[in-house]
Amino acid sequence: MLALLRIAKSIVFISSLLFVISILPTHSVYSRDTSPSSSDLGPITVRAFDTDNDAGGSITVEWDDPGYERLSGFAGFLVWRTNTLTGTSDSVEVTPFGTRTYDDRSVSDDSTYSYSVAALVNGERLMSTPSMQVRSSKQWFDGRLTWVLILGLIICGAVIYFIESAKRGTKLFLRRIAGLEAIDEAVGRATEMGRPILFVAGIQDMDDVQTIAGLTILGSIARTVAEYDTKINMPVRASLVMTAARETIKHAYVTAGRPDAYNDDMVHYVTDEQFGFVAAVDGIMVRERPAACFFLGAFFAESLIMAETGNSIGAIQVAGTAMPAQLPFFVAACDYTLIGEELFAASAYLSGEPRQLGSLKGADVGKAIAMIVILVGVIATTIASAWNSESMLWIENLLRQMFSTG
Amino acid sequence: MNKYYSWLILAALIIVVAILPKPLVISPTASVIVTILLGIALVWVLVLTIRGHLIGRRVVFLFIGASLTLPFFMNFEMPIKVSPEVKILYDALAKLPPGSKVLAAFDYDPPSAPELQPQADAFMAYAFKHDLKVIIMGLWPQGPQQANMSIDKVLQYPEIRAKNPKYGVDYVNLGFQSGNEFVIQRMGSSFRGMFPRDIYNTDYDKIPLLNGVENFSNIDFVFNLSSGYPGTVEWVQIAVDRYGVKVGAGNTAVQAPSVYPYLSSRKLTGLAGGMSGAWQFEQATQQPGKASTYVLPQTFSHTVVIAFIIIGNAALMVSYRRSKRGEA
Amino acid sequence: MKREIPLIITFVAGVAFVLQYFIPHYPFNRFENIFSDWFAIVGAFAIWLGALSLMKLCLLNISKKSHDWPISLLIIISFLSIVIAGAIDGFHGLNSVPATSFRDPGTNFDWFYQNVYTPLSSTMFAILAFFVASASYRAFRARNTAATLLLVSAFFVMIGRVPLGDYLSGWLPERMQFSQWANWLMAFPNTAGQRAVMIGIALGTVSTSLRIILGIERSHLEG
Amino acid sequence: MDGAVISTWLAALLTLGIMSFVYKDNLYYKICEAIFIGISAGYWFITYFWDSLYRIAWIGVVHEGRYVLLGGVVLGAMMLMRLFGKIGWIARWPLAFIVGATAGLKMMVYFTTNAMAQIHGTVDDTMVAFGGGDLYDLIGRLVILIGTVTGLIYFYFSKEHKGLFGGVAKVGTWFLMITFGASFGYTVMSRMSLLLGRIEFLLTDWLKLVK
Repeated sequence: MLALLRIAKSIVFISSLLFVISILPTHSVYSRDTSPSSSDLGPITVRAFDTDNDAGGSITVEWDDPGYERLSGFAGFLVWRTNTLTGTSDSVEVTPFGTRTYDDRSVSDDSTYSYSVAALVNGERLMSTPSMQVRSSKQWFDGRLTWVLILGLIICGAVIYFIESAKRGTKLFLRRIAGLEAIDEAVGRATEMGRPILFVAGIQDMDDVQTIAGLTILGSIARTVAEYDTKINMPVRASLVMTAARETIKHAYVTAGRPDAYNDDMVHYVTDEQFGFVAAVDGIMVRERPAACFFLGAFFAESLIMAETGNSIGAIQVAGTAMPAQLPFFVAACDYTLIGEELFAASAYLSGEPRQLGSLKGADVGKAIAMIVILVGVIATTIASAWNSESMLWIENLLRQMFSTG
Repeated sequence: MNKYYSWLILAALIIVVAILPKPLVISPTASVIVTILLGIALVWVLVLTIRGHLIGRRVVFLFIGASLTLPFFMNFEMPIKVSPEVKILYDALAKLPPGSKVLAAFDYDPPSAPELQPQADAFMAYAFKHDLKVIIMGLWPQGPQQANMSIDKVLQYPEIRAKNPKYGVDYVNLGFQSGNEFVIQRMGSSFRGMFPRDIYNTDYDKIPLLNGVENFSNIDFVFNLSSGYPGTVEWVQIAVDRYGVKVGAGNTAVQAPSVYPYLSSRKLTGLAGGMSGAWQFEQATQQPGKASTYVLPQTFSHTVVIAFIIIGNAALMVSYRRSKRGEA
Repeated sequence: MKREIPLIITFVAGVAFVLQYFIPHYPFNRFENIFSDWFAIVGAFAIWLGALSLMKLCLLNISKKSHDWPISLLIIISFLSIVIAGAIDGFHGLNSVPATSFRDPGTNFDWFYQNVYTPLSSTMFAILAFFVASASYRAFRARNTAATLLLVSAFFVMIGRVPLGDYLSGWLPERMQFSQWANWLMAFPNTAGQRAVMIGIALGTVSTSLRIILGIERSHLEG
Repeated sequence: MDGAVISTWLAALLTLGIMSFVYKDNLYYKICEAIFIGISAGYWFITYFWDSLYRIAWIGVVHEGRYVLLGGVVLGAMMLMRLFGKIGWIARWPLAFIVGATAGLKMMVYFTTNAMAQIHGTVDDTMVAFGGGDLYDLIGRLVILIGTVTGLIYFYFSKEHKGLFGGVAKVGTWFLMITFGASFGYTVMSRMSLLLGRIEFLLTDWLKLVK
């Protein structure tokens, strides 16, 4: 019964489609050759196969056009599908000009299908012979990401290797970062002046790695704060960050041996609204006059509003963000800025833990690879284009393939 | 004492605003005088700085406020130079004979409206004035609403009210369709397939303007207002590259640089970028609108910022010279 | 044990979400959606903690009769008024046919949004213009090579984007006009700098994420 | 007075209140700030309630039978345990889950879109350069090459910035400064437009001084 209904529906659909096609104008944007007649043309060959690298439920259909598209009455290709288990057929799509493939996403992995493609010419359907039977399936690995996997494994492997070797006691050299001494200096100054510290961990929630990086730096700062008994004020824009920041500061106070001095209200939620949060932070700055302001995390347009207000009250300001668009404002208005990657590196530096420092060494391997690839790529292209070198061309193409991400 | 001052100034301001004529327009001569006074004030700040009196940030704020407010009352025209990319856009539109069908794709939402709405207004006004038939659509959900706002506004213009453009005959709004660039691709074979009904649920076939509009071959020009993805890049890659239709665009200032490559390869027929693109477009089409009222304040405030950068550097030079003298 | 379980959870979740990137097969293909749904739900619970923290601080101020206590009272009043309006509008919407949303135009909630929330947030955003000016006055000084480069490139991009620049350089050939300089700076040196920053950020994210997954970075989980 | 007039006055008074902050902190600003905090916190509270708790969790579980969402509810409930001192530590579990999932997810996303795509872009750009183009482009693309590589050297932590390496890293910082200057200058104009919008509102809609 259901099948009958389907067939009826298909008939209605096709006939309405044909009606539409019959009233289509006959010209198109493509210039046409002197019209050959459709009988001169060979058959359309159709291939259907499971779409690769997906979660199933999709079959790709491809066909060759022996020249129908250049006929004057051509209106498109009709993709026609037959479910070989139930025996039902339906039309799936009329494709636009210039298209030779169609991705049918309305199939079930439990059925098998066969496809035909018809050229629609002057209201006629010139049907191809059906394709082989095909069944869609799920894949366990996205083949397009092979190079991502390989390069990712190399870099992760490097990070883990250096972490392990640091654990075993190998001495690793890392240069110092200018902004980091400033952090201690700022905390020291706040202590001397008896004024509080303001800490803002960006305005994103816990689903941003920058927020987490900001919180780990907070961990180190809070330890110093706890030791010197400086006051810290941390307004937050997201409640989850509030919970995480409280854990972080509490841990620092416990480590410093002063759990009684910890108070939940050091970290307080204000509002989820970006500019409402800024209004409140600005208010806190001009009223409490913190001696040091830290802006470490993900920031947007509010970066400069906060940094300029902080500047006007004469606070030492240390900022760090991996938002490329906001870096200029922090660089212009703050005393020290951790630029991009330095934000992520800072917590490792501050912890002083060898394992953490090892992970930075691993990231350096990544940078070395990036530089080598860029330079090799450029040299290879230059030689390939200047001397027509086959091997250099091969290198060039390999690099292109490696780093194309879809 | 200080407290009373600010209250007094506030009271004086309220009285002044209350007795001012509305709307307030100052004569061209007075405008020039105000501009000169502003300039003199800046020079004075420069002199003060060179003498070693560093000014505070409130003075900077005051100048910014003044440079953004005063030009609103001024009554003199800033000559606007139309950039080549806006000129290309205008020329393409000017070449269209009356009755040409233009597809207007509104691919932005309210946050980008300050920059793109003036462009939309100028475009709609131009189209109605020159009897171009406009087919509106959006790849962004809120785009078609922005188009309607623009039409409502433009219909208030006296000369356009006189023309009395009719919905369905002179313009039509097809609404939003999800699917990003695939919408453009499938419009290549059939507009009707992608937009079976317009935004008011009228059938495609019942709209007179759409009679005979099947695909891009029936469209004479595409104007795309865009603030991101999907937008101008997708229109160029599909509508221009595959279907050979001409596409011109208005972009936000932030997005404009990313489509410049298409302009130099002549795939994109003209580009209006950001607020300055908007006022240049108004200038080219000779119909000053909202963007044109922003030219003066924008230019003034920009000049003030640049002036303060120069002043800041003058202060630096002076302090260098001082410290050198000190050493000697 | 109190300490180990969170670290195990972090490790398992981290590895699972790295794997889902490569595996299109069910159930891995659903992970990202599930995570975003779960995250939204956890956020909806967590905001109770946030709101309570806000209310607690305000009530504390009021009860201590501290300096600004009427301001704290005002925060509570505004918070409660929009919450009550939104709750009533929401429940009303559930019962009406067809169901309406608490955000629809004409609701009390929407009135607050249009007339209070929007002007406040757009003005707070707008005062950024003042700060841009004061920051450029102070920061763009040719103190050393780096600061001079900052100043010069900002100067050319700024002047290249207003009519003023075109007048000053209008007599030059087109390639040498200020607007072209601005375009060139944006297209090339700017791209180069952005790229270096972005590649660095990516590698920094990888090493930080690995530290988190491996449990080396865990200060947020210890209290 | 009709509703529109009240709306305009309310919006204007709030606008002025926030603007008064740039002069100095004052009672007027404090009042606007308090209203802003209260209203916006309430706005998000309600939005979370209806959009996440009701629309995703309640409708999803009760009406659509997506029981997988119960996991989120359990994690959320654990989060609320914070309120009850003794078992508050259990709130670390949902936190641990979110942090772990974020790390795994973002690690791969950043690696492909930021690192790999940008390396690809740089190689691609320079490949075009040596294939042809005019001097303007050639210089530009050389600049991209030098800028990207020296910039990366600046971020290289394993070697002291001394000697030749230090010199190259210094060039890297120069490129970073040019980048920051350019993006700063680029945004000045759009920031001015925002303030212009508010001033226009005050002068036109409220004071009616401008037509």
